[in-house]
Amino acid sequence: MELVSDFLQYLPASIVAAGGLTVMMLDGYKARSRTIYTTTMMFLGVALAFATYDLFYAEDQIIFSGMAGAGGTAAFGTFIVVFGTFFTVILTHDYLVGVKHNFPQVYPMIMFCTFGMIVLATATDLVTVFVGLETMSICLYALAGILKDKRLGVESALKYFIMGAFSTGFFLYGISLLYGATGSTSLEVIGAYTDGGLIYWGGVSLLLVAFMFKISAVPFHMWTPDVYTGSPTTITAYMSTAGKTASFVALVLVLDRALPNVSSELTTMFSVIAVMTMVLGNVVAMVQDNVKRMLAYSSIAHVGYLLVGLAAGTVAGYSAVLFYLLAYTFMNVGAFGVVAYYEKNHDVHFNSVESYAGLGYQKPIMGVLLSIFLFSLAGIPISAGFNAKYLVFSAGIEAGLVGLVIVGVLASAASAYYYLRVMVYLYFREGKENVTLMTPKKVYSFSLVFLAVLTLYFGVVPAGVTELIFGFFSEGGIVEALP
Amino acid sequence: MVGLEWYLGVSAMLFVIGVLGVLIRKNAIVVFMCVELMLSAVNISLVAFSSFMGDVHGMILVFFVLCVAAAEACVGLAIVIAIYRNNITADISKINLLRW
Amino acid sequence: METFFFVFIATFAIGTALAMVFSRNTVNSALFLILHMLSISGFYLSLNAQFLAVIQILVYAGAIMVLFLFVIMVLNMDEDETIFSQVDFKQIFAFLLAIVVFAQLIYIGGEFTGTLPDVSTQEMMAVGTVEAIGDELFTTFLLPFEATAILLTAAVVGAMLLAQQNINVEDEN
Amino acid sequence: METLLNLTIYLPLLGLIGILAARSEDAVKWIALAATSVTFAVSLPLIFNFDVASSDTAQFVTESGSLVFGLDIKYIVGLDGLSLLLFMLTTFFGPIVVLGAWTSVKKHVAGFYSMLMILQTGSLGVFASLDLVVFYVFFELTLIPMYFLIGIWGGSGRIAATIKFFLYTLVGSLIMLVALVYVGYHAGAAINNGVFISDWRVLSGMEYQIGLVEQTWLFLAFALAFFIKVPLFPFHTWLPYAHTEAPTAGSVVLAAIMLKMGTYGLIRFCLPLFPNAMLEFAPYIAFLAVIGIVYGALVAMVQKDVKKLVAYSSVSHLGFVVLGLFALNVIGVQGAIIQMINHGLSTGALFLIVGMIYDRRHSRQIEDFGGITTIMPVFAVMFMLAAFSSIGLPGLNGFVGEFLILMGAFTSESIGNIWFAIVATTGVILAAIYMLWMFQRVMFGPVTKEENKNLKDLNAREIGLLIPVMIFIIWIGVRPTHFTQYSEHQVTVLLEQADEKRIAVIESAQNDIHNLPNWASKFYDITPSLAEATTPKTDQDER
Repeated sequence: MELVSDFLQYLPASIVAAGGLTVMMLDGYKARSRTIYTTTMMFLGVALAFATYDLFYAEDQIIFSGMAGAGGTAAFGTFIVVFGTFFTVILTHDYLVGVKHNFPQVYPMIMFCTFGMIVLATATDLVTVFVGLETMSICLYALAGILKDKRLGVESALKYFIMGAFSTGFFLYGISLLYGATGSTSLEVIGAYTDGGLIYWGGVSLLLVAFMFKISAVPFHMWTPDVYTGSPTTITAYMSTAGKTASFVALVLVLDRALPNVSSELTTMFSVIAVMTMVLGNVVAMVQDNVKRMLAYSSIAHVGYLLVGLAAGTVAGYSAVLFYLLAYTFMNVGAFGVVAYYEKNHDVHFNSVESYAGLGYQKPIMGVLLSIFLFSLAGIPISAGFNAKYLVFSAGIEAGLVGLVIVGVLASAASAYYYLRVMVYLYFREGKENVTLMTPKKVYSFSLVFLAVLTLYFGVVPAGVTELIFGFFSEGGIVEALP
Repeated sequence: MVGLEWYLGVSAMLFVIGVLGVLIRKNAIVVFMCVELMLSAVNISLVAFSSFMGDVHGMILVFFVLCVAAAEACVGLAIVIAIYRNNITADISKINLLRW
Repeated sequence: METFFFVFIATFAIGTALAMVFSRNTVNSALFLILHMLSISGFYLSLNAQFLAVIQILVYAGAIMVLFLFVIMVLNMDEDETIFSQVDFKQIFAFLLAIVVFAQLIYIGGEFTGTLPDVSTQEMMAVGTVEAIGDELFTTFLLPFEATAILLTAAVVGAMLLAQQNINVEDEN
Repeated sequence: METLLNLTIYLPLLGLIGILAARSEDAVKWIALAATSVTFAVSLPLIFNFDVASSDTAQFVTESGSLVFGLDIKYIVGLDGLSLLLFMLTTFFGPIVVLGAWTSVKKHVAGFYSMLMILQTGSLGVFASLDLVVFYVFFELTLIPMYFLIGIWGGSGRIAATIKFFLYTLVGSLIMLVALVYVGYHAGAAINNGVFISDWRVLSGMEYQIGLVEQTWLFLAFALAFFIKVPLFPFHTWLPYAHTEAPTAGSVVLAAIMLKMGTYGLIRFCLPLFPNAMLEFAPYIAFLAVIGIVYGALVAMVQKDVKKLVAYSSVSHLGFVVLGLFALNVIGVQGAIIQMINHGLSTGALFLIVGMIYDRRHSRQIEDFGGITTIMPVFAVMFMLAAFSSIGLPGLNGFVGEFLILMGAFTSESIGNIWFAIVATTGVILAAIYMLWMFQRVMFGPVTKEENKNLKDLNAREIGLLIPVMIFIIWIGVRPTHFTQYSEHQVTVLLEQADEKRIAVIESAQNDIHNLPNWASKFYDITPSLAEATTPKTDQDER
């Protein structure tokens, strides 16, 4: 009976997995691609509904005999992942049809990948973290290579695979050493271990290095720009939002549960990495002419901002990171969605910023949406991006990292330059050749509009969701101190 | 009686050989094999820990690592085949289309 | 006897690993890796992990390496490759990194202080059996186990996605 | 009344929805005009119901619950003596700007007016918000529409100009954000049980004081943002470009309203929060302001482009405002406040007038004109009034502001050197020279150019939009007390409070002098307090 209730707590993941298997079999029976897409959306819709329900009503508890959690951060991570997947699948379908690569296997892959992400985001045991991480990564390696008849596509898949597999080795070694030191793989037990010792520290550092690989923090970022540029645009959106969210939620959980005693000692390390990531990401993004590559470097820069929250190492910092992930999902899926739309109208490598000249006036709605998403990414109020940066930086200041925050703020100001550059081409320059954009599908533009509305909504009233997030970490603590 | 340190030492040595291989070899397939080497090196230390602590969890993790290794090999080899289809070599030092 | 066995296996494992990394022919590399995997299962046996020893031979040597060899043969990749033809920055870096990591790992391994619980040989024997592993695998580790099932399915679908040629792509609109 | 205030702020956004729904360009214009006019009409009861006697407390206040969980950030809007006039100026310029752009904007009309509407809401929000974070949000929000206004509808060098404008302002305000968050946490730890707080009414009160070291850095961070926005002398380089490249409506809003956000921020936030730093930095800043006054005037003199001339005259005039503010006495600050309004009216009018002639002639070069008076007499009268107001002719508004500021600067203790005021006075003379010289070259003399002979005089729309501005230019000049009365009480209270706070901070610093770094005790001239200085003495006496 316990098993049944465990599965009930784990419904979104189960539904996604079942959906993936169903879609896979539909493909086996040569179903039409339309049917496959519809079925995928149906399963994802149901999963999203349950994830939303869990987000608000599920209690924080441990299920599957300590292997996974439900409620709290787990529910939050699940929600972001399923939400991001839901919208990327809508965009992906349209995009892949546009570029004539709409393979039926893509949909089960995305579903399995989402399942892996959920497992990762809900894990409370290093074994689960490992399995979830690998499920996610292996699916992403394959998804990165969808454009397999393009040199760019397969090369990005190969690069991603080699880098990913390499970091998996370090990740495992870290787990192994931690296991040896503490005698368990459970995050709780590891968190209770206080003796230190070289094996323990070796394990912690290897584990964190592997995580830095997965979230693409400098100096472990070198795969990111290439992979993000070579992958299909909407899959890039998927990797950089849902994938990154899952890794980050897992990292926050590991820091919060497994390393509560040492997480404050990691502040210096995280600060250094954050500074490098923010500076390098932003500086290199400035010189990019390819919008997709620019967004890839900007996503590295955003990892830097997120690391400021981790460096703070406080409840406020971790909560800010979670809010940031939510906001980042809205705006980045949206931005990549519009980029994919522009790209789809031309050819697969239509991404240079010059080719955007004057596009803002054709299909003005898309131009406005891209502007909203880019302003939000740049952290201009009133957008979710601003609030996210505000929370992260204010957590940093509260933790006394004023210098780090000033670097972050300046980096963020620099980032405005390259986001604005896109808008300069969109609106301020005349297009050289006559480009006609086709009308986007209703569902495509509706989902983008919805994401933009959410971006603005969480820019204006973040109170509700911040309250929810703060509740995940603190029993008592800050909640009582509030007026 | 062979102590735990011996196993850990061998494991570390094998892991480093694997890392070295990944970094210096150019053929994609050999690089994959070196990754497999890294994984199996970790497996040794996991099993050693598990056995010396009398705790089964480490061995179960090894079981999962085996599965993951199999899955990685499956996808990795598919990627190599896709690369060959495009008439590109598997020499990863020549995969330089993407640069910053 | 036990020590002799260990030293033998260890030498064999390290030797084959080095041979794998440094052999110029891809096929030879793969064959050395198979030998290496066999020696690893020797370690498992000496650690009383019978189940894993068997799995190791079945999965690695039996399945994965055959796959590797198969692909190498199909793609006709068995040409020789020069490894040290030109010493570039990356290789020097690799060696330095490897030495650093190795020193670190040895240091960590050597420092292992006796936090181990007292485990009798009897108990050590009991850990690695099929019963013990199966028992835990299907109760405590149910979720990762199921996830692994999905993982393997996904890997197969992914391989299909990447390697299958001429998939029928329906044109919509 | 509270509802009315919120309505005023958000009515333009309602207009924005209407504009987006509108089908034809004419409809867009009329909706924009209606929205801004209604905004102005709705804002009128606010000034009539404003309680002058208690202008130091915010009126018509709306206060929400906490916006972000765990931080005491609230949506607080209200008007007090400092913000009332600027708020009214903003609503007043709404319909004028819309009318001014009526025929000159030809491409993407709906986009243009949408941007104006967002800009209007943003500016109103800046002046009405009483919470630091909400202020910051509105402050940044005004950047986006201005960015597009210059970038899309501007002149040939618009892209470089708009990016420069955006990045300059953004860098400044982001550094201010860090300081602002620091203040929030600092105040929270001091007076709000450790919970972040950013309510201006609490922070400006007596119970919250900031130590000298923190005050220095925080003041510099805040001031940098505001100085860039003003813009004060070394930070002014973005302004001429932005002004010259912006479309007429953009220049008007930029000059009349957005530049005031800088000076407004200085008086609203820097004065009550960092009184010590404000006092000690006053001479240096006055120095920069005076340089700005003279430099702006001299550069304006050699300009060949009328619009650039007006832009540089802005640098000069805003130097006066900053000088008045840092005089830190009632008369100077009052002068600065009224001069903000004056500069808005006169420079706004000048930009409108330059825009009108540009629409007809498609040139702004002084040498392209000459003898326009005979061809366009009504235009000449309007231009003359605006130019005289900008010069500061007695009887017009400019005189009142500049006179008060110079009075304040002469008697100021904070600036401490009468030479600043004397040099600043030359700014008035230089203003007369460059304005009148330009006026003479453009308006008088023979008509040399063929194209100028057929210019049409102002039409009813243009006269109609200039007349209200002219009325206020004369009204303020003749009866300045009608306007200065709104802020008088508050300025007095604010300065008194700042004095008290300053003394209290110095006292606590004296008692704690050992923890004060050397530079700080030197800069703020802190000597050990009497009690501490005398203790060793008495010891010696006893021996």
